[in-house]
Amino acid sequence: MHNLQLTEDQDMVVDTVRKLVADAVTPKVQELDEHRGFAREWFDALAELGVYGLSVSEEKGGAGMGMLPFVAALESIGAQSSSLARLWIGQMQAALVLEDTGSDLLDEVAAGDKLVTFAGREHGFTVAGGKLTGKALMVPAAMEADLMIVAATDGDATVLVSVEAGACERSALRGLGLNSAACGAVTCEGVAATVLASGDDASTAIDRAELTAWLGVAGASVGGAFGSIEAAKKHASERIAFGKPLLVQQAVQRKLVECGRAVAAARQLAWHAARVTDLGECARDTAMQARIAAVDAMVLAADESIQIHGGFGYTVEYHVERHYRDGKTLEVLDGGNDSLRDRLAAATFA
Amino acid sequence: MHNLQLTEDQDMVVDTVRKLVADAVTPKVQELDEHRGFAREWFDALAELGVYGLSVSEEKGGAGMGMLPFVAALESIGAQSSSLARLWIGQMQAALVLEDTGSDLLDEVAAGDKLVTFAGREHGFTVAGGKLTGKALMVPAAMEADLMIVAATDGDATVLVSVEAGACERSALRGLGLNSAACGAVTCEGVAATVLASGDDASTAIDRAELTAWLGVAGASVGGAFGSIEAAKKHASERIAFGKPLLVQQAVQRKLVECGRAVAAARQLAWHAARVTDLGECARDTAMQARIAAVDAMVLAADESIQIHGGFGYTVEYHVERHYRDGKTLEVLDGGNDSLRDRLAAATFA
Amino acid sequence: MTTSEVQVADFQLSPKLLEFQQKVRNYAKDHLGGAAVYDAETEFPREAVEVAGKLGLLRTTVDEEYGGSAMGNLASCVMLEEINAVCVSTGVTISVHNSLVNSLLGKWCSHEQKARWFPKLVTGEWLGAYCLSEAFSGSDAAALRCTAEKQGDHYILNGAKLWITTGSEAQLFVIFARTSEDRVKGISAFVVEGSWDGVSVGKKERKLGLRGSPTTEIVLDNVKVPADCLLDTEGNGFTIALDTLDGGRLGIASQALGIARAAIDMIGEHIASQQDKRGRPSASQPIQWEFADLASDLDAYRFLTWRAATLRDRGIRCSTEAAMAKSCASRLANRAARSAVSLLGLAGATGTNPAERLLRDARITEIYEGATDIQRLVIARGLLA
Amino acid sequence: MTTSEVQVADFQLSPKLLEFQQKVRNYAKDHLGGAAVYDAETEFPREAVEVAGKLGLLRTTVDEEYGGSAMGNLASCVMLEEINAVCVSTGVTISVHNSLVNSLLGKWCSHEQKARWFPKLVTGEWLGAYCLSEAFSGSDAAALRCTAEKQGDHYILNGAKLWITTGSEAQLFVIFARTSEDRVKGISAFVVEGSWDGVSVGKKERKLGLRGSPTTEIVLDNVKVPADCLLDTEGNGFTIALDTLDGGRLGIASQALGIARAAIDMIGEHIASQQDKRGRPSASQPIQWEFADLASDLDAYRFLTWRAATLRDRGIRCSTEAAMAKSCASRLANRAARSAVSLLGLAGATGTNPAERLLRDARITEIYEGATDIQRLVIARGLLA
Repeated sequence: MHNLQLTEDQDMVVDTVRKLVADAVTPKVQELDEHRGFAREWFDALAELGVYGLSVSEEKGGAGMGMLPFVAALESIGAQSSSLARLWIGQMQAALVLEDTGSDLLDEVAAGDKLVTFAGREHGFTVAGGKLTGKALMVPAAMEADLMIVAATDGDATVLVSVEAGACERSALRGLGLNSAACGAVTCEGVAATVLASGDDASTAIDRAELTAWLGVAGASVGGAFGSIEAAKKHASERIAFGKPLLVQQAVQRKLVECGRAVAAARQLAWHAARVTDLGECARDTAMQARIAAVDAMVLAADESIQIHGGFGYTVEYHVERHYRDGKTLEVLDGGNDSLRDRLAAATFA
Repeated sequence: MHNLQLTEDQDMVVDTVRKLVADAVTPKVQELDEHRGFAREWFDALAELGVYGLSVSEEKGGAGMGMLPFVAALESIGAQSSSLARLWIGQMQAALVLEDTGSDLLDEVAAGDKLVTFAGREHGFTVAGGKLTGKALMVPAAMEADLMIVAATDGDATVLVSVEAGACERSALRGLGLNSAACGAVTCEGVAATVLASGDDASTAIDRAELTAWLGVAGASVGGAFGSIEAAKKHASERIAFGKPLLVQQAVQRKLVECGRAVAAARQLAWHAARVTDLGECARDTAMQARIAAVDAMVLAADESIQIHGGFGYTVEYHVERHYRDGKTLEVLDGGNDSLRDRLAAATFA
Repeated sequence: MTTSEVQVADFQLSPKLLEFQQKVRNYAKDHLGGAAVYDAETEFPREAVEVAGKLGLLRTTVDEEYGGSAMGNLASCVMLEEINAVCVSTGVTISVHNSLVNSLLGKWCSHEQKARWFPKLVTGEWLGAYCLSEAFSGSDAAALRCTAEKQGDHYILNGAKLWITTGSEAQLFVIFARTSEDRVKGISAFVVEGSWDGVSVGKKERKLGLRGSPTTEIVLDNVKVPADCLLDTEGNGFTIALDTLDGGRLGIASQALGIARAAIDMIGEHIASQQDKRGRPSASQPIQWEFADLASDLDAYRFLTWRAATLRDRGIRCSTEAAMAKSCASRLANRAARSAVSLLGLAGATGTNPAERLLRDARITEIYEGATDIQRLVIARGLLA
Repeated sequence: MTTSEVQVADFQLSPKLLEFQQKVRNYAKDHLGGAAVYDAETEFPREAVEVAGKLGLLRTTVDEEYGGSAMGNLASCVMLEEINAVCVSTGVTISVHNSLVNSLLGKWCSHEQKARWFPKLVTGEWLGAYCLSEAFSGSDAAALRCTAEKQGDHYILNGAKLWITTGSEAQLFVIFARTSEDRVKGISAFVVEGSWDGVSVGKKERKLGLRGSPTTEIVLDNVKVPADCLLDTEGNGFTIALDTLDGGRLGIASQALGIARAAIDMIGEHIASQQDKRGRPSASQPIQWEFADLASDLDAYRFLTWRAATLRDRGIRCSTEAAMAKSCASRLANRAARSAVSLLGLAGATGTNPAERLLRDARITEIYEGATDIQRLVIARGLLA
């Protein structure tokens, strides 16, 4: 990993997270995923590292380090557990909108004392008389969250509200991926909601949450792609076919080169978008591009890695089938890459 | 164009080149291409701007600005004329190997007083007793160059030599693209050669020439892709079909979004590789990735742009068929993207 | 025309079609060697087309009653693949003549009209051109502006048609013009002869490829067209145009198959020529994959094309199937040609090698006679109707 | 078995096959509704397979003399597409039973051997498993290490076979084992019954998809196999294995077509369901394109599959054609399933919707019975030979 663009402090954060992943996440990730166990322990470990306030400004009690180390650190998490990556992304979305809206919940969330999830515009929730109504087909962390922050509309106005997750009807999902992220379907029928912001303030905060998700998913997916590529390299260097390690075959090398190229490009887009954001400029388009490119790269790399693994790749022990499922699941979250393409079009040709 | 990574000086160079392109290149590019006229006037205009020594170190009389402004400035040239871009790339390759080898030809080349072209390892030239022998199917600028610098082997040793272009047998090519770059096939049968370097020194210089071409072609192709996208946007906003401008069609927007995404990613790779190079570190792999990604993006964008133009796109007046031909021609130069993929594989799995 | 016997049994062409295929293959080998020259010199392959006429290749879609061979659409497809594998400029000339003009006249003309025009068309004495597009109506064909004003026993035609294949070489033009304001029902079809007053060839396009086939503007300046040159009934022109395009699309699908085949053959030869010092094949696996994928799709899309042609020969509507064939085959042609240039490297990009010409020629197949995106919408609507 | 009458005329199935197709479609509708449950519970679709046996779906590749219906490979392909469009776990069970085990026994067994095993196999009383792969030999099948040592009138088999479809549910195993050191000519094929001493089911794989179909290790521990359970001659096992795979690949190609069809249908329904407030279709053009491209390729690759099956039914070698069919169809299945998940969005990724199951099931089709890259090399070699 080239550290061209990270400061020493940022680098240290990334390094610390990487160590946590290696020590705590990697050894248990496959088993937890297979049994759909929730990644509470890892979530708490990240809380102990204090990273949930990483991108919150110093004046609001955060580390004030911007988005770049968030994106970079998510790479090492995504390489092992997209579920954990997604939990952090939700927590960071919550922390940043709470910062924007001046909520006093911020400290608890930044400390990881409350587990929060964010439900975006795509679910179409509505608020009337302080009550939240609507339905979300899938929300990561929904089953375990303490609090849910929801983008909604109240009449013609945009509002941002928080609700006690326990007050919503939640049902666990047997979904394609993110098995350790406690994904659930959420239905609210007039749940008491606290309005965090409305009108332009709400829109601004929701925009920030979206940007956070795009950047975060881009980082996590870049990591997922690297994870698949590394797994394939390892397998191909050990596996003998036709008298030689698979890795000496041009065919295998070519696949890995193409995957490596796709993820390298996605990563530069993601880092660029993070840097521009950290300079206080608008990077929404680049962030959307980065998310699409990174998720596509992750799915491609997982797909090719499965193929390089052959029959092994179709079994759960070799990790790459998980990356494949998780990549496709990341793809459809936050409105999904297909609708992001439409949003990019709208942004470009408005 | 986001100037996040350019210094003021660098920005000025890019700006000056952009103005030259708008004033001198754009108005004549289609006609010159159609009649296969050589871009001498533009080459000389670039010489007057003094950019041929842009990346040569200050101590050797250059501007010492590194590769980044070279790559960035090539974008605006590539958006109009891949032929001119390729001429600059050849000249820059020559200047940098002359710098490396301490040749006194450097000043004339950096000033643009001599037009030079570079023939790389892929042609397999050989030297014996100071005479150059071999054949290159296509060398840009070959028909008009004063001097040709050639990567060759002398027995087992790598050598870098220069020959008078006039002493070689040259025949003009009716090729797919780069019509204004005076491409030619070159045959040498025992042409007197001046040895610029041999052994490790030669290898180092040739490596630098290769890197220069990869970065340069990446920049030019990013520009070519932007050129195609801009042409499509312009046409689609003016052309009415089914009662509305083409550009309001989702279909057209989606194509442009996908092209834009591909070129944005390629550009970040190219700039990253240039920045790393300018820090004095090795960026060969990233540069190869950038070249492949950028040329692919250029061909994709030209292809889609032709499609968006419909019948107009198939005619020479709308520029995009030129970008399509030029993109495919850039692709096969410098050994070609296909062999670059093999080189990337070799570099990664050696 | 309908062909009642089974023409494709168990994915094999009937013996009659196999024999015809061989005949055309011989024609292509013997008479289309000038393809590179037609391209380089933007020269119409006049002699090659004349020979095609003598060999009966310009009458496959005409009934025997009018001098045709009534071989039908499938035979035309088989023929066009062979011709286009060697010379695309000749191929498009014959495709337009057969699949658009002759097919249209055969279906929509009266006996008297057929007896008048077919004798010259089936021999190639006359070549036909199909004039639908205008400067402001490409994919949106119904937006055409060319006018036909009825005056007694004739119509006065005014306007300009754009991108007309064989424009400067044809003697007979099928012209779509507006007889009333109604967007769709205001369009009528006419036959106009090139020798008539007021018909002239306008701007000739300079193109990426297909350079041996003249693509021109046809200008109509107060052209007096006898009423008996109206095809079918007034106002039915758009129906005629669209119906004809199904057949035309099969012609272009076959053209694309021919181009794809030529490109794939070049890649195959390149692989076969790459040997190590001990004479063993040394082409890289990725190149072999690409070759295998392209060759598989060639077979697959040929079947799509033949299926649609068979339906049309049986008088069954095949808009969806023809759109599938054209959309898939034309994309394959471009993919194959691009791969050929990539894999052949420098050699592939120089004019001494057919790869770069295939790449340039292929590009039009995704554009004319209905661009790919239009085909896709036709397919989606057809399947979900 | 060879089928002499024309089975596909002008791209239409014969009336007999159309009728059979409808019968299987009814079976799938009536008996395979548990597909989601088999997947979620990793439960073998025992009842569904039993019904298939009763309906005669487990004997299509067996001669009538031995209780088969001798319908052949094309009929099997038609059947397998219908079944796999609804339940892939049932589909692979039937594919392996018919396309690998029954086909192999029909071609390489003596009359006595056939008379012994077929009566149980054609009814489904016994299910068959094909045991080629081992832990250290996947694509490189000839590297297998399982041994068969001749001792008097029997062989002693030792070793372990991996990734055996239907492993824990089958009663009859075709085992490839090494009778000598020679890499290729040292391999022989045997029938081993599951009830024999020393045959046991080892590790059961936990898989991405195909979860209703048990994939297990089969452990052979000093299994005493009578010499009359050797198939064909000693040392001919690798030939048998490869020959059989041509048929197996057609089965998997058909499975892939079924998966692709199911996914494409879902996308079509999604498009049809998207309407604006005035009831007009509102699906975006890019989604319609994707649907059109996938649907076109489905038709195209079905023809590739049927072509290869027809050749095989006629006794003509079809390695290249079968490889084309499997390579193209399996990639399409994955592409279609991925698109379905993408286009259906959140709904596509939840287990209440078949899209995510199709995506997981589809992935194996590019891997088993010859991975895609192997198919590509087979195609390239076949075409350039």
